[in-house]
Amino acid sequence: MALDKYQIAQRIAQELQDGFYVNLGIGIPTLVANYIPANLDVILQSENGLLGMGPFPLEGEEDADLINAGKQTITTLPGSAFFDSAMSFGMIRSGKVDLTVLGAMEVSENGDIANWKIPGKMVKGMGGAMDLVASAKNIIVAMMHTNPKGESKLLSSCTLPLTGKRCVKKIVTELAVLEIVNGAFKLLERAPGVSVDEIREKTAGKLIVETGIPEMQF
Amino acid sequence: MALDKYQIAQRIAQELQDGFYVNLGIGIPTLVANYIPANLDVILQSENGLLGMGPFPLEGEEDADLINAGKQTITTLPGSAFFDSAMSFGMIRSGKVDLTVLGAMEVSENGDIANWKIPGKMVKGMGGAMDLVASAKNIIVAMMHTNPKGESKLLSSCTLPLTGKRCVKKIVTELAVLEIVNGAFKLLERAPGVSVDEIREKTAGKLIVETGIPEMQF
Amino acid sequence: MNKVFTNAAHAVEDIADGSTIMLGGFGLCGIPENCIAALVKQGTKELTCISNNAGVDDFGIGLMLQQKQVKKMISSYVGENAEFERQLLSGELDVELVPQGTLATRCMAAGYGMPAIFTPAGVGTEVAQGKETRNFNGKEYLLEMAFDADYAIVKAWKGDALGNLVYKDTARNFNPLMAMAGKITIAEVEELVPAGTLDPNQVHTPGIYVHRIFQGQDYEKRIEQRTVRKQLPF
Amino acid sequence: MNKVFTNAAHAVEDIADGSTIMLGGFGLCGIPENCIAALVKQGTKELTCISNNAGVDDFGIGLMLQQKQVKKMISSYVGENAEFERQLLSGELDVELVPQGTLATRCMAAGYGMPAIFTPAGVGTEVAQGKETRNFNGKEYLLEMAFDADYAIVKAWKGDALGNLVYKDTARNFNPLMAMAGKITIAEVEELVPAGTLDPNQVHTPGIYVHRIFQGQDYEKRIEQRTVRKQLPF
Repeated sequence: MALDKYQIAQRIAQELQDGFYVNLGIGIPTLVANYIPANLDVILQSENGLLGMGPFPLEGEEDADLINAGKQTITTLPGSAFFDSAMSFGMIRSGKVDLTVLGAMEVSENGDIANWKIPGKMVKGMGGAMDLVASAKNIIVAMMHTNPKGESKLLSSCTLPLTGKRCVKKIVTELAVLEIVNGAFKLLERAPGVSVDEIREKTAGKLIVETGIPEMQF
Repeated sequence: MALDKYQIAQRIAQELQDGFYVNLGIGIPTLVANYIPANLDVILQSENGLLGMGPFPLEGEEDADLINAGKQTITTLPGSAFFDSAMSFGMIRSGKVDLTVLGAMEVSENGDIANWKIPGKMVKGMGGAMDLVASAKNIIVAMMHTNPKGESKLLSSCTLPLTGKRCVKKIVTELAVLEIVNGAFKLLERAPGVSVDEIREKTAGKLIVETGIPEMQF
Repeated sequence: MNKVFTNAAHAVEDIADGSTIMLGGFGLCGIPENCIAALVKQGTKELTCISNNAGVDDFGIGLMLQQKQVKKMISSYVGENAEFERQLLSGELDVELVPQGTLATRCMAAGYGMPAIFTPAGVGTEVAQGKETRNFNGKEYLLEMAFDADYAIVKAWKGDALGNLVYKDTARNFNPLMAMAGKITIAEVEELVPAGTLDPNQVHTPGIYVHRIFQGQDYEKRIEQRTVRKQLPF
Repeated sequence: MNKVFTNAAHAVEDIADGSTIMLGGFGLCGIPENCIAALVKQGTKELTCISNNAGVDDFGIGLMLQQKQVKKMISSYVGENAEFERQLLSGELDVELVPQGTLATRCMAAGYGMPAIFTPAGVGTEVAQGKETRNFNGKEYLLEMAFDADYAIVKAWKGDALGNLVYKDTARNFNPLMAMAGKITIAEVEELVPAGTLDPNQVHTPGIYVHRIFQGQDYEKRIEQRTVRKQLPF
């Protein structure tokens, strides 16, 4: 059965390693924070200028001066640090952030990503997405396998304006975990009960399927 | 009579204006701090990372963590701020420092300055001098008019390796105040009792002398 | 050296029509509320605004958009603003979208006297159109120019009479970068203190970068997305 | 996440012969005394050292020079060191002199993921030899490359278990810049405190940049030029 968005986040959380500094984008990526294994020290970076992002505040304890990159009220944790936006993107550009998780409208088989602009629609801007995808060592995309019309979002090449080129390393959808390898989507895992055929059918770009694709474990 | 080094510093202090941020080099320039008129707010920048440099500490109050760019123990003043060396030279490069005073071995008539290296002698390095001369809006050189051999240090072109090109605005020596104008040293003031002829004789580069050169006032 | 102004109206009164101004803040966090209100009242027009966001319809830079004071926005994200969208679609407003890190670094470059910087953000995208690219160590970078702004308007938590500033939490964001970048920098602070009050080790923006400072008042500090968690039951 | 090391010897033990290391400090102010002592004891050789100065004969990097551990110094000022001079003149030691602001900014560039920066320092001088120049708005600049160092070794006043650092006074100097620039950054601190002790608004180097931290000991903090003024008479 296909995963729900919480399970996608939960699966991505399995990619975390002890000591990782992680930047989580808006949407499903934000949910990953709820599934960080208790035995791992993982520090969340918010690109507006915070290392060590904590949970939402208790009601009545919201502080207008303390928000995340999604403009939500948050808290700090012991050992947090604030800094300006140049240093924030400095640490992103210099590869100090170990993992970036973000959403996408389209991903291509060579790792291009489009997630900021739909021609003909009001463009809100790329925010920090272009900086993140151009610089992060390790980018995981969290998204649905298909768009609301049922069309594949895993393409041979993106049709929408790009956010970045050849940068995505891994994709977790409601159906599968895939890795970008040599210009193709390599299937690593299936969602429990989802067939390779269904994934194949919903993947427009080149798909590499070796034998014995395991189901995701939770 | 020719000025002594304290009088050179005193004359340079007349160039200060209220609200100036000033960087003083090692040697005579350092002495300028002693002659800042009491009615002016002048803030001293030390390029190792301090705005608002105060006087030397009282004996017993020296702090190894608090030195100036000459590595001398110093103090802070109310409203001081510390910063790293990149920000320090950032404020220098972006023209926020209003005046830089430094020593020189040679100055040319087009404003080139040489003050860091003598071929054949051990080279100690340029420190921050190249950054300062390349960036400061307003550079005054404090130096003797001639070297120990009696040769002019105000030349048509420098013989020593340059620290910076076309950057010096004004020169104060024991004999004169001169301005760099259109590729020449323009004589502005004479030291009390020093003749224009003596200045002319000791200036190897092109010298512009208009009529009625006043004596310096103290 | 007198940098202290009595209020926002005086601090911004010489900002002329057609100026390029930077405004600190991320979303509605750490924005110069007092100066924005004074600019709205003053009615300065044809402004080019460099700011990460454009406010919301009834707060922040949105208030200036309502009065049609803005000719051009240079921002990384301009959502959440219906009047902005209307003016953009009608051609009244020009917008230049800049990746957030590029925006921040172009401010820093101005403050650090660096004419341009190299960044990989936007390589291979439409942001790169018309820009010089260069390969260093096998990776492609864009050459992006330092900003050139007439005024920077920033909001700090505390400031002293010499212009030294301290920011609070994520309200820091673009404020210290823009403070360094303006030809004239105007700082509004929640608390104006005498020189010597702030710890010199903890100053975020040294006063050399700040030309005008005033004690702000009536801060609303609106929260854009109020998110809370439930008190855990006992 | 365990960044805390027991002492300098452990923190530097994997630094191999031939490494490029950055060392914080200006003169003898804010230098990583403990790590230098450990490197001397360990005898690591053929080092390329990036540091604003080279210490004095019997302190700081001078101690490593005495043991002939340094192959090359990249500095802005190397006076006050007779052994340095001897090795340089005899050809045992290579030196690259870099303007101080360029040195600082090349560290920052590495920490900020910028491959190169433009600076006017050194234009028209022998520092510009072999370097690309470029004119922006009528002014000439040199293209200078970000440093690429295997290790950065810095000294802070306080630090916490997550690697957050706070510096004191002018002992800050190059330390936060180098801390950002090392592939592996080692910080020695006068006082190691638990995470949560430092005010998050007052951290100078966020812990993400620091890989190893330890509580230093027996700091000598030598003063290079003791200058004092007389107590005013009553």
